[in-house]
Amino acid sequence: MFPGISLFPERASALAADVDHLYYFITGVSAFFALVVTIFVIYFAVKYRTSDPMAVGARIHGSIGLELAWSIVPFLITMVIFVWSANVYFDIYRPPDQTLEIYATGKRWMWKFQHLGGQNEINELHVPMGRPVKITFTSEDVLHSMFFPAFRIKADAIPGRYSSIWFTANRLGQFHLFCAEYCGTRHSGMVGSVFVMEPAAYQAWLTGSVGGGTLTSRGERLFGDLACNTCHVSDGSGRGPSLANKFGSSEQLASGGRVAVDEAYLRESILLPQAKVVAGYQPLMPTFQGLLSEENVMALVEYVKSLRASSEAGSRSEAAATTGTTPQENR
Amino acid sequence: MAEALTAHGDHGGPHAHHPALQHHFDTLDQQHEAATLGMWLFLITEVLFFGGLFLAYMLYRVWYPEAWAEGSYQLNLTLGAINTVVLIGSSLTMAFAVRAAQTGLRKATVGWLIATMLLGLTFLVIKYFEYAEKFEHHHVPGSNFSFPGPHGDQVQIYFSLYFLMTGLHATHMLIGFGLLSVIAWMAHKGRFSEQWSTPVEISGLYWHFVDIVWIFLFPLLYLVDRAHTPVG
Amino acid sequence: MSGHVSPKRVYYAIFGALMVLTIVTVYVATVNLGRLNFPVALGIAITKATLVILFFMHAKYSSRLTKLFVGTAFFFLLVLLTLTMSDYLSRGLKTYPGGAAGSGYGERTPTPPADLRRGKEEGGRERTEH
Amino acid sequence: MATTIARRVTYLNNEHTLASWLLTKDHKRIGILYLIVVTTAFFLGGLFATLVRLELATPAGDYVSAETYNKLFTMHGVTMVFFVLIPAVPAILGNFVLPLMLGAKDVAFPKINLLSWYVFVIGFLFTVYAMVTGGVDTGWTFYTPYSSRASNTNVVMTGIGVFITGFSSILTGLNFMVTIHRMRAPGLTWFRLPLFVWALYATSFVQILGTPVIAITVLALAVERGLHFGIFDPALGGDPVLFQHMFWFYSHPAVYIMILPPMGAISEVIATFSRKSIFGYSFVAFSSLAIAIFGFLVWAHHMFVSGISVYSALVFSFLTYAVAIPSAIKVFNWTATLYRGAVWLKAPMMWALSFIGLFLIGGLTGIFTASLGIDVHLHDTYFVVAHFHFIMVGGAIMGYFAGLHYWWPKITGRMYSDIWAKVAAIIVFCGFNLTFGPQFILGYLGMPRRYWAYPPEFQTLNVLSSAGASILAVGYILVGIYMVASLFKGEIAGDNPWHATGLEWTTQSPPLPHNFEVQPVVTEEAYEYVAREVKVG
Repeated sequence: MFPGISLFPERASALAADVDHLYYFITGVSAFFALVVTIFVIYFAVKYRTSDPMAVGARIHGSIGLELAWSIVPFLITMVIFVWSANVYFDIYRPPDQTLEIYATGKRWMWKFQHLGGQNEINELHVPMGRPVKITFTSEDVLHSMFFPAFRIKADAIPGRYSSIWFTANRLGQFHLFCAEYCGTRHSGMVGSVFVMEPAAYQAWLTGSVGGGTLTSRGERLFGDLACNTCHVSDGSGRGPSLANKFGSSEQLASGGRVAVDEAYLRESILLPQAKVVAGYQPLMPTFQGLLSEENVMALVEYVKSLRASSEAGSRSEAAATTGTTPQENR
Repeated sequence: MAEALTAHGDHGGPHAHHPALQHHFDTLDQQHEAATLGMWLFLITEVLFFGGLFLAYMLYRVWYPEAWAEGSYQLNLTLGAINTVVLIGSSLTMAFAVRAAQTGLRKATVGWLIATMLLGLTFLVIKYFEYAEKFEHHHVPGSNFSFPGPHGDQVQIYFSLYFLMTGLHATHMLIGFGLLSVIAWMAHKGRFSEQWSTPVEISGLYWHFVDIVWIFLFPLLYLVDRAHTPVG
Repeated sequence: MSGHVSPKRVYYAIFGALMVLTIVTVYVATVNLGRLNFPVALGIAITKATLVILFFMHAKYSSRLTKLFVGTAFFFLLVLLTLTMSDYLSRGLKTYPGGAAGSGYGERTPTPPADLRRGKEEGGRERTEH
Repeated sequence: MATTIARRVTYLNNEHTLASWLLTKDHKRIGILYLIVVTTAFFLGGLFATLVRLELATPAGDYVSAETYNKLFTMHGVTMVFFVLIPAVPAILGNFVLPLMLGAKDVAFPKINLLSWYVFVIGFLFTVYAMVTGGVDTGWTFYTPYSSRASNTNVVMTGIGVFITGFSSILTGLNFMVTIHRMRAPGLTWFRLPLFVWALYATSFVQILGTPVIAITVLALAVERGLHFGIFDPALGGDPVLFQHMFWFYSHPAVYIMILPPMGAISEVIATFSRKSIFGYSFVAFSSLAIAIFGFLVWAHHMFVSGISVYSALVFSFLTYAVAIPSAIKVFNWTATLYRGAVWLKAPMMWALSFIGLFLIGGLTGIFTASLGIDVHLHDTYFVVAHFHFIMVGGAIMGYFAGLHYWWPKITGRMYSDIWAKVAAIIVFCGFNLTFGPQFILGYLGMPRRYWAYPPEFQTLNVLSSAGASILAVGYILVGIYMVASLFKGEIAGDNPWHATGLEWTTQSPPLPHNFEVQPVVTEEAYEYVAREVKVG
């Protein structure tokens, strides 16, 4: 319409298209109902207007049929919208199995991203096009919310636990990153941009800016420094459970329940070890709450995840970071 | 329900007007029903008011059963049980006070009301000793809270809820105490009779509600997982 | 004219019942019923509260409107508790068999009741195979 | 009609001392007292809104500092929600008109009615004191852990103000409920009640059940912030999302407290100025109750992206669609009422018709935000801001003004200038659409809420919105002008200038101190415009 005003945000992921189609559908339905009611109101107001205060309208008290019609029909329409949008909602929150992992922490008024290869970025994120990317993030102080308008996704960063969003960018270029949950004075300053790059350019960028070793290696170093390996021995002979092959499995707990070993459980066991002690072990692991920054916790979590198959641990994590597996269907 | 209105003068009406009948009501019966309904509605707000805290309690009990158990062990069960008996007793004396007011026994009403107030006072004194013990053991949430063991932080949440719930309940006891002393004074002045004892009834409703809150607080706070630790 | 007047023996009977229930609830707390301790304690408390409402507060003899109000209060308290807990208790469940953990939100992973968990767990296991 | 009327005793001229106003137990005078305080709060909130819109005219934060901007939108929110929208129709129009409509001499508890005004004023003073001594910058939602740990502004003081004002809302709700149950005129059965009374009953129901939960939430926040308790503190293992659950359990039904009474007023105005009974009376009446009851089941649609589980999000989204239906029924019934009516386009009718237009858009955009897939993108953007302003300002405030224009002759005995009132309605309608229309587009473009500075590509739409805001301000000031003018040189309005049915129009205007000479007895259905020749005042 006007050169200055763009009516629709850029569409940089397949998911954005789904959200837009749903948006068009609801806009259409709403516009239809709005027009129908407005036309009727104006038509009746004009057709039956009078200036004689003593005039009296027709004795109409209502009609059950009409009432039922305009209660059931709108409800059915809303159910169609409900099912379609629930479908889109599930797509938004169901990451495919093979995704490029990126960790992030929201801190008052900046986003800090950590790539597996060890690269750290503030308020900027470089991602390859065409590959599903999953960002697992938390907040270090107050509520924040990671919002990519171009990908139509958003999730609150809640201190004390992990949140995660995923997307598959399918357009090159630079897109907005906003903080959408009010977090104080420079809430409007906690913005940045995501750079979607060709896979080749992405690799170049990755190798070009390698930071202090990969995340896994940093985790490994921390694992040693904090003497985790004294209890968590890989063959299970230590006082703590062996961590090899643990990620993704489910663990029997001393309290009787079972828990899926995912990033959240690993993080909680590092910071609140007594919360869910594994069956057959004593709750004697000290808490690291306050001793470890969120970044270090993520490095340790990444290291434990890399212990999936202890033999080719080193090469596997390298492989994941650089070549990456064949991209999942291009969602 | 409302027969034809007598002369519209407010207070100069013929002698049929009971002194307690307010001008905008037609009969004492209508005024009594309105007052009772009003108090029940107020009690609904109190149910929801405490409901918010019960929600927080239920969530954290599901999340941190061990911390809830450890926190509950710190509470003195015998004092809690005595308090429960005291408060249910005060409900009984309150019921008798209402009954006495309804049957126009002025002296008995004042007597039972004072008994209710004394029992309420006993409850608050026992509560004071419990709180004092918490301050000694640094179990009061805030900067100098200390609790050994791995669940220290979650036990602080337990004690935050403990102090908020019992503190709010004690505040309601104090309000009830004030209310009852006013009603006892009015009863002493002979303001109530067989036709008009509604103020005693609705203050009875309020007092019984405060008792019901404690009936829930006692098992929820004191009796968490007592099976594994020594009683008392 | 004013509310219903019950005889004294009704009050004594109710007081006795409340005392018995108090003793029972304290005793039952010391018996290890595992997960049932909480519901039992709550049940006893609800019974005691109902006795107080019906007899001490004369709800039994008052108008249907008063009974409706009492019912409304507890219904909406229940709505507050159940709908909120429906969020917390369903956070641990996977969105689909074999999918990545939870709802895309790394939840606090409170372990939901074992039976809920067992239903979901079979689905979870397929994931670890491949 | 003689312009000078015989000196009749009315509730305005029977006493003139200050004490007769400040210690009055007359529901009509208490309604006037509320009118004064709420109008002050309305212009205070409007001032904050103007400053916010001025800041947003430019992408960079260059008009006020970031802290001041955050305080401005917070205080705009707090003032408007707690001190204008919630009390406006029930406390002003409801207090004045309810006993008259029921044929009663006063509300059930006149002393409590006065107490709720004082509690309201004390709460307002606490909040104004908090604003004057540094303000609060947490947003009107007070989300923890920012409000409990990170903000260094007067959160506790504002919390106390909100806590105290909550009691005013509870006491008014309690008063109205008992009045409607126990003080109806003989013959006035439930289905002969005017729909405004049904709406007030449903509102009182929500006020009584919802307000205590925000009271405990604000108390828990104040205790956590003041005494360092640890209920919502993530460092101790607490859950900030629990605060949101408790907050929105009240705050969503609160929007129904804000919209139901104006809906009731609109039902009255539409029926009166269509000169016929409302279409589907019982459906409109029961839809008020359905909104009040279902309103308590849907709160977590404010939290779809704040970390609640997928399953509960499904449940809340479904229930939100269920609660949208009664509002749709009401709009369809109002439209159907116009059919074959004698539509008398006086000022109140103009305000009512623009209410229908704006509330329609507000309600339909609720369908967008209730849909899970879209809300992930729309949450906390300007789309949501536009949606709730369409409901609050386009709905509640327009409905309030429609009611005010409708009952003004009954309240003051004077008639305002009809032409100016219609002009003001059109100015407000256009100004409103220009202010909040562009914000829907901004929202879908992804501009987040509560941003002091925003990316430059959003500027054009923001400038349009700021322009609209100035037109809106002119409209509201115009209403103030001709209403105050009518007090002095408005012509004497008869007892029933609109020739309406309803007991309030059978007594003189302004009414007697005790409302009715003889207790009225109701013999016919509501809105019976045909049965008898309507008595011209």
